Amino acid sequence: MEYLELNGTKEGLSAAVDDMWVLNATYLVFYMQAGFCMLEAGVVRAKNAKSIIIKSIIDTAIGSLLFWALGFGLAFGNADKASNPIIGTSHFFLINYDNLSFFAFQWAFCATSITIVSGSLAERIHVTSCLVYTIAMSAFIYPLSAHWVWSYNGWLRQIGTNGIIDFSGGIVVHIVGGCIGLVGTYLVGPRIGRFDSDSGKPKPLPGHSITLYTLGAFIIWYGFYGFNTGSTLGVSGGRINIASRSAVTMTISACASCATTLLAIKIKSGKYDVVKSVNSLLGGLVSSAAVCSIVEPWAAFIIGCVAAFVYLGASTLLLKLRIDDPLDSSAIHFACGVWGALSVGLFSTQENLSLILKRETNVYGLFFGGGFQQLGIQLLGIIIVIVWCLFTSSILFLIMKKFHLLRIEPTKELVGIDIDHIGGPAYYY
Amino acid sequence: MEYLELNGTKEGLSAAVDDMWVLNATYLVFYMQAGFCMLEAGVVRAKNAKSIIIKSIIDTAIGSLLFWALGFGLAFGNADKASNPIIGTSHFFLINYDNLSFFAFQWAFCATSITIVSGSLAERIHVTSCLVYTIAMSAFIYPLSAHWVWSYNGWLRQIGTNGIIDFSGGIVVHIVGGCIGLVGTYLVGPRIGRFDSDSGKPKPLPGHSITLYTLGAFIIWYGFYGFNTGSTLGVSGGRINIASRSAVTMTISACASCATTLLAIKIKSGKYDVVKSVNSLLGGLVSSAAVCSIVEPWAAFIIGCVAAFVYLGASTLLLKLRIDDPLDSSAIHFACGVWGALSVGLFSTQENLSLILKRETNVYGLFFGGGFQQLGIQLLGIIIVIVWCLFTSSILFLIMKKFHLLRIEPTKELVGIDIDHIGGPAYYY
Amino acid sequence: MEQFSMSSSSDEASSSEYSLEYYMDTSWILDAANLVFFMQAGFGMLEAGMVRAKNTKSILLKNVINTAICAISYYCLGHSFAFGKANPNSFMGFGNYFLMDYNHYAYWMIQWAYAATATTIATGAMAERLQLHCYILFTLVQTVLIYPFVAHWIWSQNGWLFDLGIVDFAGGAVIHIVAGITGACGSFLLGPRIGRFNQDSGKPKNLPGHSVVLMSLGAMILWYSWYGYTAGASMGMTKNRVIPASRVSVVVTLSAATGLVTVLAIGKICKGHYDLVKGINGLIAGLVSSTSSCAYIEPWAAIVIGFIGGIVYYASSWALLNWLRLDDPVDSTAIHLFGGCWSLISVAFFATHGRVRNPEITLPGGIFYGGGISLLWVQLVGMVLAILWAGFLSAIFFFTMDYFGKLRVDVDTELAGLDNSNDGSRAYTFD
Repeated sequence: MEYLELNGTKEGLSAAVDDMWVLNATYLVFYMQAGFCMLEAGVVRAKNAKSIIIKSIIDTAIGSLLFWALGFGLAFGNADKASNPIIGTSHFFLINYDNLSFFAFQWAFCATSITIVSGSLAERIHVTSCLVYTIAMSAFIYPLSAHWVWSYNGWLRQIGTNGIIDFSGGIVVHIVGGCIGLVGTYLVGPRIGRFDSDSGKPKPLPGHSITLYTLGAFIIWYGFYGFNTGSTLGVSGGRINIASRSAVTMTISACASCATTLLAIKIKSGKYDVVKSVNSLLGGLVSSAAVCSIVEPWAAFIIGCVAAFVYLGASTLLLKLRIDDPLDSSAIHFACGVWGALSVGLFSTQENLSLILKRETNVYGLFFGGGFQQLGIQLLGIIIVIVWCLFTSSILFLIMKKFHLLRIEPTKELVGIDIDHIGGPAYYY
Repeated sequence: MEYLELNGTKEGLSAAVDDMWVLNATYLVFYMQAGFCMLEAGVVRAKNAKSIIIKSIIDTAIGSLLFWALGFGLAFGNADKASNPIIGTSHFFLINYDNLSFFAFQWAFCATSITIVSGSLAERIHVTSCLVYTIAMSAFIYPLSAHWVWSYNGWLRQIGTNGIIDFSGGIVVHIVGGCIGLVGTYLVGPRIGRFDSDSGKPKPLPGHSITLYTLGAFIIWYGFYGFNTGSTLGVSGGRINIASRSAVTMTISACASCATTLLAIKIKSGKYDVVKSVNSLLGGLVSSAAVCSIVEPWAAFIIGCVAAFVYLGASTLLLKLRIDDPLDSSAIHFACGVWGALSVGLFSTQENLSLILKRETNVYGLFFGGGFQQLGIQLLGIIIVIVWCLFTSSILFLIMKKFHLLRIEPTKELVGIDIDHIGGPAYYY
Repeated sequence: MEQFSMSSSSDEASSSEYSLEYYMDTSWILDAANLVFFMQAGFGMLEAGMVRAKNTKSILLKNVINTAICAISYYCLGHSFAFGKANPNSFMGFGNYFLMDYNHYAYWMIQWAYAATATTIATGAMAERLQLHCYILFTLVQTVLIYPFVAHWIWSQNGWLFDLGIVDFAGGAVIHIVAGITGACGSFLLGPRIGRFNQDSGKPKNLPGHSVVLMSLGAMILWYSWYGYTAGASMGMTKNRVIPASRVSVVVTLSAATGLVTVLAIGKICKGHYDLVKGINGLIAGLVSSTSSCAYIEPWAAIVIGFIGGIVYYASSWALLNWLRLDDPVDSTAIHLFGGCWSLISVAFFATHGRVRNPEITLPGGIFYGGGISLLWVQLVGMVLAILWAGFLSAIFFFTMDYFGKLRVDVDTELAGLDNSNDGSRAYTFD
């Protein structure tokens, strides 16, 4: 993302080819909305399927409108180096802005980040509260993180030798989405019946359709190719090689993560677990987001294997802490996002890093002898973004809780949101 | 569409890039078939799911074969200015025709137009009658409209200063499909049980799966990016900027339309309505089809908001008139298509219009001071196409009705088409 | 595939690595690879719809396994055996293990996606009764030992069938025949599902899948991704390669449509109603029928090929079931093995356009264009060798598994559904 020439001249055929690449990637990223929608619909119970779908639709539609109106300006306004490192201040409503393909791509990223949250909050919150956090995220929380990490004058971009490296949104999209989801799900509390009221042991509340779930995961995987390879923002000037590398490393990392979980669970419990394996696959994709363009394939393999354990550990930890995340969104996006962002400081090679930065650099992955600096910067950036999300989203959710806008009443939760709020169930067979 | 150099020489790198763009877009438009198929399957009752799918698939297959054999020749044969403004007369069976990517793209458009019709006629017509109207549409009705509006020598293309403007099929695809569907559904009559036999009040016949419905809508949205941006027919010569603009404006217009309906219904009835919101999203996409390349983002926002009310109004009006359109296809494609085609005359800016026409023009959107001419031409074109569709499709459906080919018997309708005609139900759980 | 000599262009890539042509070609390959990958979703939904609800979860798991394990094993060894650059010989490739010293990542992407497709198709035939760990082992065997060799022979510039001038544009032999025959072997050794044949009369009974809707979704996704699958095999857009890519798109659509219509018509004539399940299979058979030839034929030939492909599918499906008693839950043998064979043979009759991938051999033109039957012999040799190689190796594998009792699930599990025993819970919960 944007390490590559964003503001370069847009002339001639190669510019056209670059934009074409970005547009195609944008479509793929938008298509991830379909994937998330199916994933989430499959994992909730049938009585709540419709409500989770409407949340998906709301966050895409409303989120897009607000990002167009405000978010993009706050994130990428005044991208010349002279301006404000904290917040962008121009191009609201796309006024005086021409690079529409770049805008569309960023837009799709923002929609992805928002939609991650709705997974964590599934099956028990008001549709209205979904509206509220969508507005807050797309107009304020997400754009500022994006500005800090991705805009030329963002302050996290400017620290250290290389600045923070987040190739395609491991921090900006996944950590932000996952972290806000985690705060939300903690404050909302577990679904009724998720933890035994006496012993506190978790009880499974299986989703209504693994088929939809898997379909969703495959669509997300498909869309992820746009997500990760589109972040080169073009193909000319050797960027296609970066894109090819990203495609290969993300595939390897996703598959390694999936296989690891599959076998680990088989060895431990004697069964194959589809849901956990697929989640782990997504975790592998997420952990590749920040780092895919700057690692070798074998490093991607290791990153994927570790991501599996990061996901499994986080998922188990959440249950221990009695935090109920229906989709494991925070384990997937938050925990694996953090791991991916850290792995930049561990596995990035000098050659690849120089390639995406377009200049020689002496600071690179720890395991290749590049020193601790990049790892430190990544860690700092992650902490900053987490603190920012924790702070803003806690305020947001607490206010909503105060006004009883957050969680639906227990009786309605037992009946299902669909009947009461959305006017009927999702299925009639 | 085709305002851009269609018959330009196809040489060198930029021609390759252009073709690549068109091909990718073609694939996306074909993929919309999957979207329509799921959309329609989700909105019918389970007992008719299989029949609607077979209709969707048949119209793609048969329609493609006939458009290859006859339709394309009638629509785009002899595209030099000297020839016939009413009907094309060459290149049947692709004989002596080389620009296969252009053909494939047009092909996918024709398939889309046909598939719109099957939504209106769902749950009560013979599979055979689907065959008949598919043949008529792909070989005759659609190609002639396409010739008038899109071919260089089409007569609607030649009137006035700019000729009729229909960038990517708001008139040719959506009005044609929607109008024929409307005629069909009127002549077939409502489904049994749709209107109370005493009071005449409409009763809901909910579809069997909102999940499939939403999946379909998301796939259509995804495919629409190919539909609208592919109509530049290339990326070289600045056309990529037109494509980027189209992608942005169509997204804004879809999201605005969706959000408007969502909130309007919430305010009016206190509930969120998934089906209507999603329909409205599609309505927003449809209304952007004719106009997406020539408006500013803020105008797209307005077009989207109005499209929501156009859709809702048309849908209510149909029910008042006791016309039962199971998918609201005619409200979405016909009404919003008309609105989109008219909005060309209202919102198109001089700069953008000159860009797609490749020459300076003094006639443009009314709201920008471009006078009434374009609006008048659009209106004329819309009326001509509607009259053409009304005329041909009425004859077609009336003949089928005469021979009892149109509607299945009431007993079979109550049991479901699948059991009787398609050899068993769609689901075994 | 490679007839436009991908590997040679990557040799000269060092000179042209920073040209716009190179960027465009690579981006074309990457886009196509994404689409080919998306076929996994298509096959996943298709197969999930065709099995009974009690086995849905296991079939989904199977598809995830196929994709994931295939990526890892193809990354480690498979790609080297198929396209490794060290020690070139006509039998197999060496070198570039773990993608070391290998730069053409986009090429790896699309080849991996092809390999994953071959694995997924094969395992579909064994649905509803294979033990789950067999899917993992089979994926390893398929992507390391079986598939790469055939791919090397036909697609690599050193392959011996390549030298003979075999024409297989997008993998009628490499993918469909290999996948079809391995699946058939597995399915045959597994034996039919319980209840598939009447115990007394031996007549086949229908075991309908649980959702035709999912099936159709899968077929539509396949149709979509097939464009990337076939057009991507041009391996680029420049140097006039966009022309075959356009041709491919048209041809594939026509043959798919004809396949569907043919099978629906046969069903309507024989059974009196439209058979959607068979029709969808006919659609896929139509797609498969043109894979080898799609860059070389005229649109009208696509119609003929699709028409015959539909008949081949319908007849072979009936014959396999009634004569061989082969119970293939997703009909993948009839579609992919016989469809793949037909696609490979049909090239010899209809080919007219383009040039063969081996630049030293000019495509003689099909028999219908007076090109003589030399090409037909080459195609037949390729077909037979692919069948023998893949059939032999996969038979050994399945025999071994069977010998150790690791092949088929026990009767109780099969009756209860694989989901209930292997994965813990059902795929669907509507309460």
